[in-house]
Formats: sequence, C-alpha cells, structure tokens
Amino acid sequence: MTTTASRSTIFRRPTATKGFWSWITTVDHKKIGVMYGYTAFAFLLIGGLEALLLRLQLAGPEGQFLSQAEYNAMFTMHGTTMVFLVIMPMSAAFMNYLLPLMIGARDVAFPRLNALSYWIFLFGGLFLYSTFIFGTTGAPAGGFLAEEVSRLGSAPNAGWFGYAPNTEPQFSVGTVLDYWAIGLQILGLASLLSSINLITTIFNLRAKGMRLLRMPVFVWMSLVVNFLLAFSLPIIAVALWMITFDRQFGSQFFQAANGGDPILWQHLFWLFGHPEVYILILPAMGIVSEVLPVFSRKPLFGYAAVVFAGAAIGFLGFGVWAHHMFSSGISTVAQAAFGLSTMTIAIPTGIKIFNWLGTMWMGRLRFTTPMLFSIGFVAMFTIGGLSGVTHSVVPADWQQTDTYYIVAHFHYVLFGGAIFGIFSGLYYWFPKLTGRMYSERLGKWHFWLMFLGFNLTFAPMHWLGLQGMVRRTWQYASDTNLGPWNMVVTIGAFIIAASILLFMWNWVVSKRRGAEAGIDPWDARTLEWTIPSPPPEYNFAEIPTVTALDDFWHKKYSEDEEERPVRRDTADLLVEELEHTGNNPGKPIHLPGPSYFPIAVGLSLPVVGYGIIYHGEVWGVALLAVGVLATITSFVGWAQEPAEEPGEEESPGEEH
Amino acid sequence: MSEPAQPEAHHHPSPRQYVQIALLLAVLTGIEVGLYYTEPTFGRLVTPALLILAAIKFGLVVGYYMHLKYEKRFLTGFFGAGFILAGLVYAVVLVSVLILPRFG
Amino acid sequence: MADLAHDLGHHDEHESLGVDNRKLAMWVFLASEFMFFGALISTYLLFKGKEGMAGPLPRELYDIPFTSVSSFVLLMSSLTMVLAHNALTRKDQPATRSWLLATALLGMVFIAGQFFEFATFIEEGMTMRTNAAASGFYLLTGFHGTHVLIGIIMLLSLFGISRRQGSLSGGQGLNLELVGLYWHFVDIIWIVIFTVVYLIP
Amino acid sequence: MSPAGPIAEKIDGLWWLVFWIAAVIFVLVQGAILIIAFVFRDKDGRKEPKQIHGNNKLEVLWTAIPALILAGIAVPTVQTLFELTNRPDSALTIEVIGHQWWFEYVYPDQGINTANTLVIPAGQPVELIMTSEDVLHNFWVPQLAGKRYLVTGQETYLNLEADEPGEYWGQCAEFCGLSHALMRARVVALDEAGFEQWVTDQQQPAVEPAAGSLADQGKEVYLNAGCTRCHVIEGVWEDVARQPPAPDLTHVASRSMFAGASFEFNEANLRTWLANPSSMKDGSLMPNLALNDEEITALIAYLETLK
Repeated sequence: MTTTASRSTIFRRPTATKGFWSWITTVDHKKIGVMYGYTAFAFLLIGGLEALLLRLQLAGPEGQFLSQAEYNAMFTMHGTTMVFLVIMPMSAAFMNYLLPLMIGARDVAFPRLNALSYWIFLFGGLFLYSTFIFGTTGAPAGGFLAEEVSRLGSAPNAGWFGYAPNTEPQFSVGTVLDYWAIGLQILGLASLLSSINLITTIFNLRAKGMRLLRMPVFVWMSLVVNFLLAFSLPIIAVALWMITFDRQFGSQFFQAANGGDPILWQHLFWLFGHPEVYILILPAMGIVSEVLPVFSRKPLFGYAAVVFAGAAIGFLGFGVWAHHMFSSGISTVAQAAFGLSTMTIAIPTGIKIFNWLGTMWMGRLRFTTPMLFSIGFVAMFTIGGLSGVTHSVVPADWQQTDTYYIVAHFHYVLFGGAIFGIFSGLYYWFPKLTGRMYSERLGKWHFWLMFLGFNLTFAPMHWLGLQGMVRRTWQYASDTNLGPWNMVVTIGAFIIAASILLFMWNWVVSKRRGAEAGIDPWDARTLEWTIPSPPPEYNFAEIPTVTALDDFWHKKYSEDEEERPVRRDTADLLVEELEHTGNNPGKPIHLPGPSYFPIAVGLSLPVVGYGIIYHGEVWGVALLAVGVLATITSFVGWAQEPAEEPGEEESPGEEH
Repeated sequence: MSEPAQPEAHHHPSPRQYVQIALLLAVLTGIEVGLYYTEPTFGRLVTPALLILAAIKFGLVVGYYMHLKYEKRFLTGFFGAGFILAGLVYAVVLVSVLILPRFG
Repeated sequence: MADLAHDLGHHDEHESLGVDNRKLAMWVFLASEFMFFGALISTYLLFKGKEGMAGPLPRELYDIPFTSVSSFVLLMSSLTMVLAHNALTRKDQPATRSWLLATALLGMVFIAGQFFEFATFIEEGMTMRTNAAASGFYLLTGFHGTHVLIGIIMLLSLFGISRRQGSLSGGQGLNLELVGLYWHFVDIIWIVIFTVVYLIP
Repeated sequence: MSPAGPIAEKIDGLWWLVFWIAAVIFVLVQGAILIIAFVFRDKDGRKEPKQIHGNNKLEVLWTAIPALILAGIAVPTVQTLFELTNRPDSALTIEVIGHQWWFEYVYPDQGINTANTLVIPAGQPVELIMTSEDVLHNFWVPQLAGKRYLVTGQETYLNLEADEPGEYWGQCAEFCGLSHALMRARVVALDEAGFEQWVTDQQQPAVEPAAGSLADQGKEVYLNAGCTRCHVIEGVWEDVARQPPAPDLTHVASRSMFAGASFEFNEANLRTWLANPSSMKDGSLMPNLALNDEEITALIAYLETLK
C-alpha cells in the first residue's frame, strides 16, 4: 500500500472475488444486477401472496376470510410491494446488468455508488417489511376495534397512494404509516442515486463510434427512465417528508382545520405518480423493442420513431398527473386541460405499438418463449392503453375512477405490460446470464398458463367496475350480483400463481442442467451477444468499435439486392474468435476494487429511519444519533478510499 | 448582462472579475431590499421587478461562478431542463390550486 | 475551465460527451434538486396567502434587514468559494486552504443566522405546529439549511485532506470544483428563496 | 350501468361512444397481431425477410389518424364536462357531510337533518354541496351521476337527478379507513306529493311513546345510558357533547337502513349493533355501552316508534 492511501485502510480493503463475501462487497454491475433480480423476484412472491389473500377475501360476497384491518394492510402492501419492490428493482436489474454490456463498457460510471443503490434498496425494503414485526395500528382516534389487530394486519393500511388526511396521526394511529413513509423515502433515495449513475454511464461510457442514435432501444428507454426518476423522485421525497413531519412533529401540511390542504398531497403524489408509472413501463417497452427484431430477423421498424415516442411519453408524463383527480373537486378548466393532455399521450403510445407490428410484418417469426411474452405484451398493453383512453374522457372517468375498472386498466398495463416484458427479458437473456438454455417446453407452458390466468383474472374486473364494484372494498353486498365474476377472478389469480411456480422450476433446473448456449444463441443484433456467456468480470477484452446501429448483425450479414440478409462466410469464424478472445484478454485489465462502504451506508439508513419513528423514546434518539453518525463516518471513509481508476499515478500496484 | 471585461483566452474569469461580479450581486441585493421597502408606493410593480433582479443574480452566479457559460452546451441543457421542468410543473400546480377554482 | 484533474485513463476508449463523469453526475443531481426545492417553495407559496389560519403568519414576523445580511453573507461565501477554486488552478495550496476555510466560516455564520431567526420566531409563538404556512416555511428553510450544513462538512473535509496531504491534486482537485458547484447551487436556491419567500408580498 | 337520470344518461352516452371506437381499434390491432403471427410464422423454406428500416409515410399516417380520433373524442368530452359541472340555479340544495363511515344529509331550506338515506324529489335537479368532517370520502350513486370527493375543509359540488321515483344504491368510493366498505348510500326518489309529505313528516319532532309502554322504558334508557352524549332526538334531547354529532335519530325508523346504510333496520341487526357496535363495523366511533338485554329490547322498541 503506498503512503498516500495507507491511512484510509482502517481495515484492509476487501479482496474477495469468490464466495459469499465477494457478493457483500461487490461493485461489479453484473453481480449487483443479479442481486437486484433475485431480491425483486423474492418480493414478487410476497406481493403475489398478498394478492392471493385479497382474492380469497373477495371470492364471495360478504367474505370473512380477512378482518377489515388485515384486508386494508394487504391491499396497501400488495400495491406498495409490486410498484416499489418488484417492478422498479427488476427494471434496475435489467438496466444494471445490461447497460454496460449493450454500450460496450466495463462497468457503470460509479461502481461503488451502484452497489450503494442496491444495499439501500434492500435494507429499505426490509425496513418497510419490518412493520409486520414492530408496526402498531388501531382504530382512528376515538374509535373502537372489534378485536386486537393481528400481526398480518399491522402494516401500512392507507393505500399505496396514502391519501391525506387519512394518513394524519389522528386517523392513522400507531407507527405503521411511519414505516411506509420512511421506507419509501429510503427506496426513493436508492433509485435517485442509481438514476444519476446510469445517466452518466450512458452518456460517457459508450463504445467508440456508438453515437446516441446508434444505441439499442433498451438503452434509450433506460435513459428516459433515469431522467424521469431523477426529476420525479425529489417530488415524492418532499411529499413523504411533509407527511413524516405531520405525523412525527405535528406540522400542519394536510390538517385541513389549520390551513393545510389535503388535495396538495394528491397533487404532489401524482406529480410523481404518473412519471412513476412510465418508469415502470418504459424498460419493458425497451426489452420488447430488443426481442421482437431478433425473432422476426428484421430490424426494428422506425427506430427513430420508437426512440422519440419513448422520449415524448417520458416528457408528457409530467403534464398529465391530475387525471387521477378528476372527481376530487378540482376546477372544471383543470379537468378539461388534463383530460386533453392525457389524450395526447395516447398518440406516442400508439406509434410504439404500430412500430412493433411493423417490425413483425413480413418477418420470419420464431415463437420462442421471449417472443411469445413480447407479443403477449403488445396484445395486452393495447387493451390497457385503450381502456386508459376511455377514462381520459373526463365525464366517463367520474363513473370509472376508484372502481375495479381502473384496477383492470392498470393491471393490463402493469401486469400485461411490465411483468410480461420482464419475463420476456428474463427468458431472452437467460442464456447470456447462465451460459445455458432454458427449457422451451416449460417456457411455453408458463406463457400460456400465465396468459390464461391473466385474462381470467383481470378481464372480468372491467365489467365488475362498471357494475359499481368500488376499489379497496373489504367486501361487497350479497344483493349486488358481483359474486360470480369475483369467483372467476380468484380462480384466475391462482392460475397465475401456478404459472409462476412453473417459471421458478424452469429457472432453477435449467440454470444447472440446461444445454450449452454459447455466446450468440439467438443470432442477435446487440453487443452483449459478442462476449462469452456468462460474461467475464471485465465484460469486453477489447472495447469494441461500433460503426452502425445493430453493428453485430451487420458484421454477420451482408444484404443482397433485395435487401435480404446473406450470412457472411466469416460470420461463424467471427463468433468463435469473439468467444476465444473474450475469455482470455491480452493485457491485464484494471477493475475497481470491492468496498465495504456501500453496505455500511446501506445498513445505517434504516437505523436513522427507526430513530425518526421512535424519537419519542430515549433509545429512539440514541438510534437516530447512531444512525446519522454511522452514515457520515461511512461516507467520510468512502471519500478517503480512492476509487482506484486505472490511471492512478501513485498506486499502480494496488490489488484488484 | 453587463460584461465587465472580455474573459481572456483560457476562459477563466480572473479573481478581479470575480470580485466585480460579487460586488454587482451585492448591489443587486441591496436594490431588492430597497424595493421591498418601497412596496406601499409602487404597489403592483414591485413583484415583477424583484423577480427580474432575482433572475439576473441567478444568471450571474450560474453563468460565471458555476462556469456554465464556458462549459459544453448540453450541460446547460441538463441544468436548464431541470429548471424549466420545475418552473412549468409547479406553475401549473399553483395555477390549478390557487387561480382556477375561481372559475368553478 | 479545463478539468483540474486530467481526464482519467480510460476516457479515450469511449465515446463520451467530453465531461468528466463526476462533473456530469453533479450537474444532473443539481437539476433534480431543482424539483426538490421547487416542491418546497411552491408548497410555501400555496399556504402563504391562506386566510383563516391560527397563530402568527411567517410574513408578519420577518426581519428583512437581518435576513438580507445573511443573504449577503451567503453571496460572499460564493465569492470565496470561487476564489479558492481559482487559487487551486494556480496551484497555490495555502491560498486554496484559506479561501476554503473562509467559505466554510461564512457558511457557519449563515447557519447561525438561521438558528437565531428560528429562535426569535419560536419565541414569538410561531412553531412548526402553529399553521400550515409556518410548517411550510420551517420545512423549506430547514432543508436549505441542512444542505448548507452538508456543504460545510464537505468543505471542511477538503480542507482536512489538503492540510494532511499538503496539496489537492488529481481526483481531489475535481472534488473541489464539484463542492464549488454544489455550494453555488445552494446559494442560488437561497437567492430564489430570499426573493420569493421573504420579499414578495 | 343502467342510468336512471339525465346526468347519468349523458355520461353513459359518452361512454358508449368512446367504447365502440376503442372496440374497433381493439379488433383491428389484435386482428393484425393474429394475422401477422399466422402469416409470417417461420415455416421451412421461408426466405430471410427484407431488412426494412421504416417508412416515414406510414409513421405520419399512424400519428395523424389517432390524433384525429382523439380530437373527435375530445370535443364531446369537453362539452359534456362543462355542461355537467355548471351549477343549476333552481335546484334543491342539500348539504352532504362525510363522516367516518356514514353520510349526513342536511336540508338547509327545509331544516331537516338525516343520515344514510338521501330522499330527493324525482324529475327535479338536486345540487349536493359536500364537505367532510374527517378524511376524504367519495359520494357515488352510479345510476344517477358521476362520483365526487368530499374534501375536508373545502366544498365540492355534485348535480344529481333521478327521472323516476325509486331506490338507487351508492357507496363511498374513496378509501376512508377501516369500515370504508360499510359506508354505503341509499337514495330514494319520491314523486312530488310523496316528497312534500316526507318533508312535513321529517320536520315534526320525535313521536312521544305511550307512557309506561316498553318504548317509554326505551326512552329512559336513551336518556341515561349515555346515548345523549352523541345522538340528537328532536323534542327529547338536542344539545350534544360530541361535536360533530352522531346521526340524528329523530326519524331513524323511516330510513329502513342504519350504520352507513349497510344493515337492514330490523330487530336482529339492531340487537347485535347495540350489544357491540365495532363487531359489525370495525373501528366504529360508537362505544359499547354494555347494555343488558332488557335495556336493548326497550331501546329497540323505542327506536322503532321514531318513524
């Protein structure tokens, strides 16, 4: 260790590159991506379980399966988990793992910041779920409970949107909503840090020659998503600070009696909320735009149109938020304006759908599982989009908002859209991740079973909503004829659960015993298929130079006079050579060393969270102090630790 | 904006220029505070004047102290994007909560 | 001004926008901070003029001369910050350190001014709990103060590194520039706050 | 959806217009997907596809056509929107106040205060001026009009009209806490004469029970078991400790539903309710007064006389 850095090593810098310890201190974007993926999948199972409990309660009229408190906790946690702990981190898994590979970089711009984002996310999620152990709730002030709220019921119970004033201390007694507010605050911070990291990576670490309009569409969609994250998360951070101060320090932001304005919460929440739902859907759109061309053996139809449509959706996302509030009594002029702006968003979405159809037109379609999921995405997302347009018509929305019609809409868009897109991506990049092929038969079973279950579950919700079934209702009267269709929905939900089990079985078995996949099983078009799978830690032995969009395809194929691709005779040789050089690079490659500090900061933030919640007690204040101190010392320690870019003059010999 | 002196080739404002800019900022702040006290007389004119002064100070600090004037164009683009987006979005919030309810 | 630290090693292999990663990240972070402070400022503006609220309103208690002095202090700290940065480009380490310290001290004077102002308001009966406008005011100025505090910690750690290592070079040089950007940003936010919150009726 | 009033009909008309446009697009797009999947599937001998990159004419086309369709939808949307939200001048105004888990209706001109069941004249526009005492609620009767929030500290307006006399069901549509599902609304539309009769009945003070009867004992229980802390019965007990007061019981029997219009006003439901209110509506603000059976029987007898 050279003199300059000696003081920084209070304890020796971690050097493990294998085994458990290497995962804890890793800064490798691939390991972080894998960890994001597995954590998100674990939360998907938990969120799915919550959904099944909800469906059992609603299977028949006047159900008694869950108590009112438990039902409210389950639907809130289902919403919060699926949005913040499943789709966002799963998109982060794809972005972290694939962005550097697709743009020809060795790692993200700030590897340790990337690790920090993951650890803050993980411990933020665990902090949120610790409400089931420590959280307390009860009847509103002055109310009486039928019986003590069970552990299952002591979780945030004011909806994933947490409308004020129901979240005020006098209506939400106990600590569960503090867990919700501070948990989301920590998760928001994780996404904000990773968005800044990825924006810098996309702009500054592209392969030579890869101009912006030569980047794969998934990279473009990630760029738009990260800008949406960077600009929308601060808004929810302010809103969450306001509700935390209202609950903990008695501020009057949403106390209507003393000047506060409950509608302000809705404005701030949905100002973040709508860009948020585009953050959930755009990565899946990016995945579909990568999968469709490969299995149609045709370039993406209208690349520039798809990219600009994505950017337009991202930007317009900031101008439509009040369509969630049409019936909340905002002025008629505002309702008209937001209704029209919501309609304009349907146009770029339409462009994307037509361009996907254009991609498949005249293609040579191979119906592998990723292709099936992508076509499923296009079909189901169209239904979600169309039902979305029907409630941009304001008077119609007065009938539809807060009913199961809206539940159907956003499940068609989020489940039919994002989850289908994510499964398409998981199957598509499975060979790259593991070096083995998944079982096509199991994959198809999984798709058709999920497709059936999905439609059985969410199609009936459209007319349930139109017949007057209200959202978040613990039960519905027996004289309304909503019972039969609700039973169908419950059965559908269990079919989806079965299909998820099929996926898990396929994943676990094929990871070990799947057939060898090689580096380019799909004869694909983007850079991540030019390196060995699973990719070595340094990704590219030689940073590639890119001359055109879908450069790898053009290296493998030339075009005859009818513009039909003809495989170059050198193509197979090229693929073998890429595999060979990929595995043994010429010169040694410097890689940023692992570090303790990301996990240290990640651990100290929830301690601050507990401190804020229990600042009333002495040990709460102590916790707060310890947490803040730990955060600062970890950051200061981090600043001392040289990031160890290869160009460091004084310490070329540092271990890596 | 008044340009005290054409910045030399290596586009670093010299310390002397920094001090000049600082003085200019101080003067502008003084004018702002002065305007505050004339509020009863000028009435409606004060608010726009204060906003313009604030904008000038904003521009001075961002342009010279944060060196945005000499940086590449897209940095101004990112920073401007955040500023304009915030301005637009919160203007709409303020309008729809404070002004539009009057129209019913 | 060219980056203080020469572009680090692997930049030439990549198609980049020609700005160092950390500087690009800082500018994007500052852009997103606009949304943060924008939300706080617009919340205060919403509640500022509301009738029918209990207790003293912030605008009744403002002490404009006192606040304009602390605004002046923050403006001057921007000057000392930029002089520190200028000194570093001339490799004049002692001057850099003294200007850094000056900036941190001015920052602390500003924070002291804020605490004093909060103390007088609380004495006059306006706390976080009095009414929505007061809550908005405290949250806004509180978060701005916290950002100034974080800036001071960064300035002092730079000062510490510079004293211990005798000089700021390579990566740390760029860090000084980034802390400078952050500090100026906190200053221009205060310029907006001072005008919109304090001065405009 | 079966609308039963002019406002709901306009909304329904608009909905079906947009629905059929969406249905047509649905058939076109899904059809295209199926055809593409079938025609261009990878059968053996199929040549490599032409590497088409895009077609600007097509791009312009499928940007313009959706824009035109949406413009077509936008015009009736804005028209209907402004039409339905202008406040009618000659309408019966009723104040609706939201509480945790029941709707309170005050008829300012007629001086009536009732709960759970909203009685309106058929064929006449009615304007609801709404606010809430605690959290956000959302008054919605699907057959008569769209839904509108009840916002704490603010007034919101909703126009309502029923063509024919009859009973129309509604519910609170905005999550408002533990018993949100049991906060229902029952709207009864009466013809002209019926409504006049109802108003005069409601304006009378409470019926005096016959001295010494079971109902009379019930009245005693009401007076000293603690009910008077929250419930008003005109002519018996008016000033109430708890502000805002609980539902006005002067004509409770005339409403045929109670506790957020979620339970039939019959002997069995009343008995369980009076024995332990939170067992039926979790989190209910009505305490368990630990009444014994006789007191409950007497109380029920008295309540049933309050037509």
